[in-house]
Order: sequence, then C-alpha cells, then structure tokens
Amino acid sequence: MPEKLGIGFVPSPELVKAWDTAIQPDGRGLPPGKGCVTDGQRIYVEQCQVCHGISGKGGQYDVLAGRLAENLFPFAAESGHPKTIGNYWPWATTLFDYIRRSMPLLTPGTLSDNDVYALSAYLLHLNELLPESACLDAASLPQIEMPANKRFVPDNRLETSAVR
Amino acid sequence: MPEKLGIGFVPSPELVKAWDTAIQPDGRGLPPGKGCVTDGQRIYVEQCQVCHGISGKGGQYDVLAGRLAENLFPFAAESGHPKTIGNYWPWATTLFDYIRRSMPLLTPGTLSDNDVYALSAYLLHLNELLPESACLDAASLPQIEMPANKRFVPDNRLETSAVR
Amino acid sequence: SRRRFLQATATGAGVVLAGQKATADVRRVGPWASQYGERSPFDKVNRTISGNLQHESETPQQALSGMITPSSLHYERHHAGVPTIRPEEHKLLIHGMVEEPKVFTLHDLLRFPQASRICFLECAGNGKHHFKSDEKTTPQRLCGLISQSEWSGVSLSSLLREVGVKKSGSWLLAEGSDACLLTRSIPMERALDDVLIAYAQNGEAVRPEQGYPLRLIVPGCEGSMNVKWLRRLEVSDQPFMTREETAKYSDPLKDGTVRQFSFVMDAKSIITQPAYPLQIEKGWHEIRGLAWSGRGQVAGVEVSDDNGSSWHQAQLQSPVLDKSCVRFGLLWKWDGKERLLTSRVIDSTGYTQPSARELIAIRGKQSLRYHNNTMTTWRVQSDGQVFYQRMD
Amino acid sequence: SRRRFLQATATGAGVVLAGQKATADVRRVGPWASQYGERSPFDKVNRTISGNLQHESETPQQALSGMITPSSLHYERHHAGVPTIRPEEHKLLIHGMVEEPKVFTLHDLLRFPQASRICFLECAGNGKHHFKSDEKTTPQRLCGLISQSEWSGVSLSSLLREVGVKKSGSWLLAEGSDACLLTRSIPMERALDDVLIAYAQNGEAVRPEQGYPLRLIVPGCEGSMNVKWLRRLEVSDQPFMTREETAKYSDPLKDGTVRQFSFVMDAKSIITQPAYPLQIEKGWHEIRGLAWSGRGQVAGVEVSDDNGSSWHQAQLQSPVLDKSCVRFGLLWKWDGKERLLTSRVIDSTGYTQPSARELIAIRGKQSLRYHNNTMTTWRVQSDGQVFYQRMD
Ligand code: HEC
Ligand code: HEC
Ligand SMILES: [Ca+2]
Ligand SMILES: [Ca+2]
Ligand SMILES: [Ca+2]
Ligand SMILES: [Ca+2]
Ligand SMILES: [Ca+2]
Ligand SMILES: [Ca+2]
Ligand SMILES: [Co+2]
Ligand SMILES: [Co+2]
Repeated sequence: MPEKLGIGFVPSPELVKAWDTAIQPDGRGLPPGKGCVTDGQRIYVEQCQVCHGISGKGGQYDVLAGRLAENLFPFAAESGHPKTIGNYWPWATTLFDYIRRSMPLLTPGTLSDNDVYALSAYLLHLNELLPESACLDAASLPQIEMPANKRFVPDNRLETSAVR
Repeated sequence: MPEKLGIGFVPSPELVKAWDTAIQPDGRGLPPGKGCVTDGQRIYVEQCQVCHGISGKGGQYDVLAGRLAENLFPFAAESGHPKTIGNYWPWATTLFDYIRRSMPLLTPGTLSDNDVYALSAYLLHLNELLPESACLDAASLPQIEMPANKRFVPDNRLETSAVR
Repeated sequence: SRRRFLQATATGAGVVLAGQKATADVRRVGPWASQYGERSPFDKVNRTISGNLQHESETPQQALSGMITPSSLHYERHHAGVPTIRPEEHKLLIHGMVEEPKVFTLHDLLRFPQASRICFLECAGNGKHHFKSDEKTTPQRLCGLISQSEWSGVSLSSLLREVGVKKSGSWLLAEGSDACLLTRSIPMERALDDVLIAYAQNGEAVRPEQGYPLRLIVPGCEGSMNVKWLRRLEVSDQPFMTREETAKYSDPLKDGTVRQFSFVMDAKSIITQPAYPLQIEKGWHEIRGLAWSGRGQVAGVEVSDDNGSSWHQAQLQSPVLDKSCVRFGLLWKWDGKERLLTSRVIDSTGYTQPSARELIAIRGKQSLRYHNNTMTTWRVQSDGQVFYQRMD
Repeated sequence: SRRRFLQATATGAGVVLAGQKATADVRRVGPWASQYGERSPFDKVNRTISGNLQHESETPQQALSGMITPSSLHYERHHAGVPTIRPEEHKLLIHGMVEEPKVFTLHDLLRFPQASRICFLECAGNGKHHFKSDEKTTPQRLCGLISQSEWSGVSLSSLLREVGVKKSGSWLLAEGSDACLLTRSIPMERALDDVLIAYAQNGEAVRPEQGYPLRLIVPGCEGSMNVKWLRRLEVSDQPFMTREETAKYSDPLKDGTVRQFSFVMDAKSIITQPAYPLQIEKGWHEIRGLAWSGRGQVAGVEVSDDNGSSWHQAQLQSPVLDKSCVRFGLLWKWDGKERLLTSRVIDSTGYTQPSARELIAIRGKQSLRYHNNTMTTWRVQSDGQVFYQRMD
C-alpha cells in the first residue's frame, strides 16, 4: 500500500473554522469574548432553570450546583450525593465546551460565546468557585482550580488480570 | 449429553397419516386408487392446459410433453430443447408425487388420488409412454420405464479438486 | 464531486462561522429511541424481483459490505410464495425408519442445545443469466442469488438421536409447509454432519420469506436443499427422487449422462466493485468482491486487471469460515486505460474457480443453467465506465 | 402444551386424512418476492424504550440467538436524539496536528480498502439497574445495553496515514453531528490499532440510530466512544477532557480517586435463558447466555446451579472472535428443586468476571452505575418460575 492514496479534498478554511470549536483543558480553542456571573444568572433563569432548577438544584435533569466538605468524596459508596460541577468536574474548560455544544438541550447552538462565558461564570459561582462580581474570558477560565481535579487518575485496570 | 433428552411428543397416527404422502421410486407411499388416460385428458384440459398448453406444449409454464430420438440427449450443449417428462424425467413416481403435492399451481391439494393417477397416465401418454387405453394404479405406475432413467448418475465432482 | 462539495460548503449546509452570535447554527434534537428500528429513508438499496411469477428476488451485492447479508435483503426463491405460519401452531414431525417418531413444537426445540453458524445460501440457478446478459448488467443480476446469514437452531443430529435412526435409514426427506409442500432428499451422512434446524437468522426469528418459523440449513448446499417452512423429516433407505432433484437442479452433461444430487456448490467469486453501472475516476480504488465455496473454506482469491494474463493476490476480510462467504479486496490504481477485471477463488480443497470457456468445454453451455460458478469479467473503458463483459 | 398440540391436531389446522378426496387440504400460494423484507407479523420481539427522555432502548437478549444482533434491535443510547442526515451532504473532516487536513465524502471512503469486524458495543451503563431491580426483572432490563453487529468501513489508520499525523499527535477527538455534537477523546495508540470508520452495519448502511451514515467503531470500548454520525476527527497532543469523559463515564473509587478513560469494557456474561419471566418444566433444558470481553477473547464460561458452590464448563458457539460476544450453553436437567443459576466468564487475558459482592467491595456500590460487569443470578423456584435474584 502506498503512503497516500490521494483520496479526499483539502477542506476550505471556513469549514475548519466553523467546526474547530472544541476547547482543551489548557484553554486552547477558547474564543474571544467575555461574560460575567450576573449576566449568566439572567440567562440561566430564562433558559436553563426550567430543566436544572433554581440555582442549579432540584430540577428534573442533572444537578449542576452543590459542594461538599473538602475531604468528603462519597461517590463510590454512598447514594444520594449528586455529582456537581463543584464537587466532581475536574476542568472548568469542559463547562464552556459542553454548554456551547450541547445546551440548551432542545436548541443547542443558540448561545453566543459571551453567553457561554457568562453561564460558565454563573455556574461556577453557584458552586462557590467564583465571587458574584467575577467575569470570565479565554485567559481566566482555564485558570480556575476545580476541587475534584486532583482526584482524577488514568485507568489502571489493564495492567493486571485481577479485578480492580 | 445423554442419549435422549425426552423432549417432544409421540405424534398422533392421524398426523403421520395425513403428512406421510411422499412417493418413493419403488412405489412405496402410493395410495389406493386408479386413473386412466381418458380421465386424465378431461382433467388436464379443465385444470392444467391453461398453464401448460394443449397436449403439454406451448403453454406459459413448463413444457410437459415431447420425445426425442432414442439417442438424442442434447440438453448439455444445445438450447431450444425443452426438458420434458418423456425425455428427461428418470422416474414415473415423481410425477404422481409432484402433481399431488404441488399442482395445480394455485390450488394444490384439490385433486383426488384417482385424479392424480389419471393425470399421470395422461401425461405419460402424451409422452408416448402409455397407450390411450391405459390406466394406472399403485402397482403399475412404478413399473413404467422412463427413457432418461439410465442416464442419471450420482455426483462425481467431490472426488477430485479438478473442475468437472 | 469536488464541485458539489464546495457548493455544499458555500451554501451553508448547517455550517456557519463560529462568531459571537452563532444563532444560525441551531441544531434541533431528533426523534428518540424506538422499538424496532428501520433503515435510513435515504437508503434505497433493494432486492430486484424477477421471474415470471415474481418468484425470485436478487440481493444487491454491489451495495453491500462485509459478509453478513441484511435479512431484509437476503435473496428469495419461492415455488409457491410465502406462507403465513402461526408459530404456536407449527410442528416438526420426524418419522419413517426411526425407533420412535416424534413431533416437536418451537418451544420444544428451544430446549435443545443451540448451534449457530454463519454460512451462505446460494440458489443452484445463481449465474443463469451469465450467457444471456448484455453489457449493462449488474452484479445483482449476475450473482444476486447468494446471501449469507448467521443461522441458529438445533443440530439435526440432536433430533435424529432423539428419535433413533434405524440402521437402514440412509436418506432423509425434508418437506416444507408452503403450498407446494416442497421436498428434497438428503443423504443421512450429510444430515448427521453439520445440518441445522434453524429458528433464527441473524439473531431474530427466521424471516417469513426464508422459512419462518423453521428452515433446514445444509451448509454449502444449493438453496432448495435448505427447505423452508420445514414441517417434516422422513427417514428412508433410499432417496425419494423428488421433482427438485430429478427434473430440476440436475446437470445434463456432454457425455449424455445427467449428474444428480450435485447439491454441493462449487467455489465461486465475483467482483462487485467496480462493476456496471459505476463510472470510476483515475487513481486508487479497492477492487472488492465476494468469494465462497460449498466444499470448504476460501483459501485465496486472485484478481486480474488484464484478462487473466497476470493475477494478484487479494486481501480477505476476516473471519474466513467454513462454507462461508468472504469479502475480498485488492488496492488498485486505475491509469485510465481499458482494463478487463476478473477474480478467481481457490478453496481449501484445492479447487479453483473455472473460466466460462473452461466450464463450458467441460459441461456444455446449456448445462450451466444450474451450477454455473464461472468467473465474471468487467470491462473498464477508458472513460471510466464499467460494463459486464461476456466471456462465453 | 401436549394438550394444545392434541387440540391443534383434532381441530384440523390444515391437516386432513389423505383420502380419495383431499379437497380440505387445499393450500393457497402466498405472496411472492419483495424488495425489502420484513419480519413475521407474529414476531413481536422489541426493544424496550427507557430513560426520562426515552433516550435509551434495550435489546431483548432473552429472545435472541447466536451472536449477531438484528440491526433493528441493536440497543440505543442518544444524547440528542437521532439526526436526519442526507448521505450526499455528509463529510468527515480530519484536522489538527496533521500534515494535511482532509475532508472525505462517503464516495471517497468507499474507495479505501474496506475492513469488517464483528464486535460488540456496550453502553458503560449496561448493568446500572442491577441493584435497584426487583425479582420481576428480565435480561433485557438488566443487560439490554449490549448488542453486536458486523461493522464494515475504513480503518482509521488508513485515513490517518492519508492526512499524516504529526509526531506530537497523541490524542484524537471524535465529534458527532447530532444536535449536541457529542465528543470523545481517544488515545492515538488505540486509534492506530483496530478502530474503524464504519459505513455499514450487518452488510447494509449503518442504521440511523446507530450513526448513519458514519460511526466510529472502537472495538471493546464503551458505547459512547463509538461516536455516531461522525463528522470530525481532530488530532491533538492531549485529551480534550470532554464532559463524557469527566462528569460522566468516569468511576469514583473508594479511595477517593476517580478512574478516568476506563473505556475498555471488562469481561461480562449473563444467562438469558431460563430467566424471568419464564416458567420451566422438569427435565432437560439448555441454560444459555451471552459472554464477552473488551479486553480480548472469551476463553471460557462457567455456569453454576447452586449459587457458585460448583461450576460447570459451558459450550461456546463458534466462531469466538476478539472483542466479540459469544453465545454459551450448558445442557442441564432440572429436578424440580429450587436452584440459583449464575454464569461467569474468563477471558483470554485471564480476567475473571467478579461477583456483585466482590466488585462492590473493590469499587463501592455507587461506583457501579457505570462499568458494572458483575455476575447475574436467577432463582428457579420449585414451581419452575424463574426470578431475578439480587446479590448485592
Ligand atoms: C429542556 C431541558 C434542558 C434545558 C432547557 C437545559 N438543559 Fe442542561 N441538561 C439537560 C439534560 C437532559 C442534560 C443531560 C444530557 C445528557 O446527559 O446527555 C443536561 C446537562 C447539562 C449539563 C451537564 C451536567 C452534568 O453533570 O454532566 C450542564 C452543565 C448543563 N446541562 C447546563 C445547561 C445550561 C447552562 C442551560 C441553559 C443555557 C441548560 N443546561 C438548559 C436538560 C436541559
Ligand atoms: C396457474 C398455472 C398452472 C396450472 C393451472 C398448473 N400448473 Fe403445473 N406448473 C406451473 C408452474 C409455474 C410450474 C413450475 C413450478 C416450479 O418450478 O416451482 C409447473 C410445473 C408442473 C410440472 C413439473 C414440470 C417440470 O418439468 O418440472 C408438472 C408435471 C405440472 N406442472 C403438472 C400440472 C398439472 C397436472 C396441472 C393440472 C392439474 C397443472 N400442472 C396445473 C403452473 C401451473
Ligand atoms: Ca481545535
Ligand atoms: Ca450532574
Ligand atoms: Ca412415507
Ligand atoms: Ca419441463
Ligand atoms: Ca470511484
Ligand atoms: Ca421450557
Ligand atoms: Co496486473
Ligand atoms: Co451443579
């Protein structure tokens, strides 16, 4: 088989730009723009609360807010503790990436990048990770230290045939 | 695995009798009854001719009658020679068995055993294998010598990897 | 198609610049889960119905991939149409030269050990259009009467043990419950080997046109041996000489004999792509096709682009199974010159697929109405159009 | 059912004495061939739809045979429903840390060498109902999120060679074109191994709910890695930490860590028959079920009818393939006493499926919302009724 078959086309720069939207944990991919907690709260109440509840709790779908004491991480053994952004998510960049690509559930793609910064800021605020006065942009979002980050470890099962 | 699992039922004699209708080349399976060429002609004209043509030729479906000279058997190489009962079928019992189970095409199962004897006799007559006065029953049908019978040989391909 | 692609990009096709207001990129959720899925409305690949009674349908080989044929596209050959059978009323009777005749319901059969195997079924008449077709003929038409499924059910040998075959029992009659009560004789040696009473096809119940609820599966053997809507097996001491093994499916030979019970399907292969009606562009392509043998396993497939002067070993997709179809492929660069593409298969017994001329010389052209396993050739014209090339 | 059988015979059911007038035995021909077949109207086996958005459907394991799941019954898990995609508009973009980004149409992909493989797909959440279900629970509910198809398409490695992955490229992002643009990261080592870009499922085009027209197939890895409606692959030097590999599909462990990228599905098996809601009679049965491992091949399956005190080696149907489901069976005589039936699989790496108690002790019960591969137990009561027996 030759190195290359010469099948397929070089994509237009427009196509790559339109689709190249994934955000990486170091912040690569984050767009220009900015959004603040207070704007985020307004958008959240309008567009998200119906599914995720007041202040990110008690909605029909995923619980988004809630912290636990620093040394509490009961998710393996006990039930009744929802995993939230504040107590379980390892990276803040995931929040921007996921909201922009997937939310609101029925009309993803309707939020502007500023809206997404604002919603990310508000949800981080609800999780006690940002003050009410905070704003976020491409520089500041990746800086946020997520409480659960240190807990994430790569898969270690395949090193052995024992059950892990 | 044990010899028998004891699954399934012994069939009722009625079921076996109703289904045990296949005819073997030595005549086993042939039912009581009798039918003659002249009756067969009448039934054929009524029920078969529409598909197989007058006297078993020229219909829309399979050609049933026609002989070739004794030493002519051109079916491998030449086209235009229909295979008929008289020139190709090796056993007369097949005729009874097939007509009773499968014909007439749209209403198989409507013929009486006497009808089937009669139709077999008529088709053999059309193929110059029975005189017009003949009748057939379980004893006489298997006696008929079919011209092509001697030509049939078992598969010999699998003895070799050569193409045969 | 570069042009079409650029157009699609220019006119949007759901794609916009990721700007500050991305509202044009709204994506709406689709329907959620369903009970029994259907194919895409854009997938129009179908069987072609043929025969003066519409009694056959051909599998669209050129549009399929891998080795499993979707059950909905498995070829059909009927002698009296498709019966409607209520599964709770269906019975299988085994009788004749046995110690104890038995009748089995579907419920009974499910209690026996289940066996499954992937194998092809091929109509003895697959290939009957070879010498009658013009250049505008597709793989589907030339070779649409072969398909492959995973069949699951009970080993016939398990059931024969249950009834106890008498010493004299050397042949078996299989009877369907379609309107014509189709019958075929099977040698006992074969019946005790790898024959299945299948109640499932590709995981679910056998499809109606394939014999629902029970089909006899005789791997590697011509389609009509694989009796559909199976209701009865009768053990005897001789073959029954049914119409389908005397008047039909037998092979008149040039020496004036008729070969009978030639039900094992010889090895065959066909290139399914490129083939009529494709038009190809210059450059790299995979020549792909199907190969199988009723005698055993596919050992290798060779492809020629110069009418058989030189042959190139094709890749076989895996797994390669006994009496099972395999998809082969050969990466090939088309230079824009006229080419004659052919494939030939060699099986695990050493049998090599013959050319049309070779088999005609051995058997006679009219004999090949059944059991025509000759090579198929495609002509790639210099404009890239591909046509069927008769070689008789 | 002996009674039902005798009744059916008595009332005729199309059967009459073969007398001189057999007119009651008239059999009418059925419909002839069709373009795209459907299953029998008497076959009512369906997926069960579940989830508060109806975003899942479960494969009816107890009603299926062999190892291929019919495409219409392949389990579903959607995050934004099933998009409607016109095949001629669909494109696959490969970009990022590559020498030359490329976009491929379906027509382009068909020119590459085709690869096919039979492998299972299993949702990481298969088994999430184990510890919440009562005794009236079916195999479909407990284990309906695994199915198996033959997938055909292009090796991802062929496409990556075409674009030229840069030295720094160590991870790959795969993105779907459903409304939520679902994304997952895949290590480059794995991407270059046995990953397929599938355009076909069981021979025909991938089904809409399975990703029509393109699905990424990562054999042995959790369902959501096998990105449906695939439109984009981006090469990078680190994982993207998408929501589906951080907030979801990760495993919190008892030591306070979270195991991430645990996408290889550990070995699992389940008895699918006898199971709730069957009632069995005394005598011989085949205990049947499914076994698989994302780590490699199934090496063996053992079955116990006494709650794990003794184990019996089950038969495996063939072929047994890498990262592929296999149906197992054990012939078993039920004596009318209460029995606890369990199965466990051992794979080619030596990994043995754990009991519920064992895995709970190692990982914690709440962790097993994902990646619960524990054994399943069925209780056969003395009246023959079979119930699910929770073992946590
Ligand atoms: C109509 C219902 C609905 C609306 C409106 C909605 N969401 Fe969601 N959201 C969901 C559902 C359902 C999920 C889980 C989806 C899945 O798992 O695929 C979800 C998941 C999420 C998650 C991930 C939670 C986790 O733990 O993984 C975030 C973050 C989120 N939504 C934020 C938002 C924001 C911000 C908005 C408003 C801009 C919003 N959602 C509007 C239904 C909704
Ligand atoms: C409506 C059309 C139709 C009618 C009526 C009909 N046939 Fe046929 N017959 C056919 C067809 C079609 C076939 C071929 C069936 C097949 O190959 O499965 C056939 C096949 C046969 C054959 C086998 C021919 C061969 O060479 O293999 C015989 C014998 C036969 N018919 C006899 C009869 C008799 C006797 C009757 C009347 C009692 C009859 N047919 C009525 C359509 C008909
Ligand atoms: Ca990027
Ligand atoms: Ca949550
Ligand atoms: Ca008999
Ligand atoms: Ca004829
Ligand atoms: Ca092309
Ligand atoms: Ca039972
Ligand atoms: Co060459
Ligand atoms: Co025991």
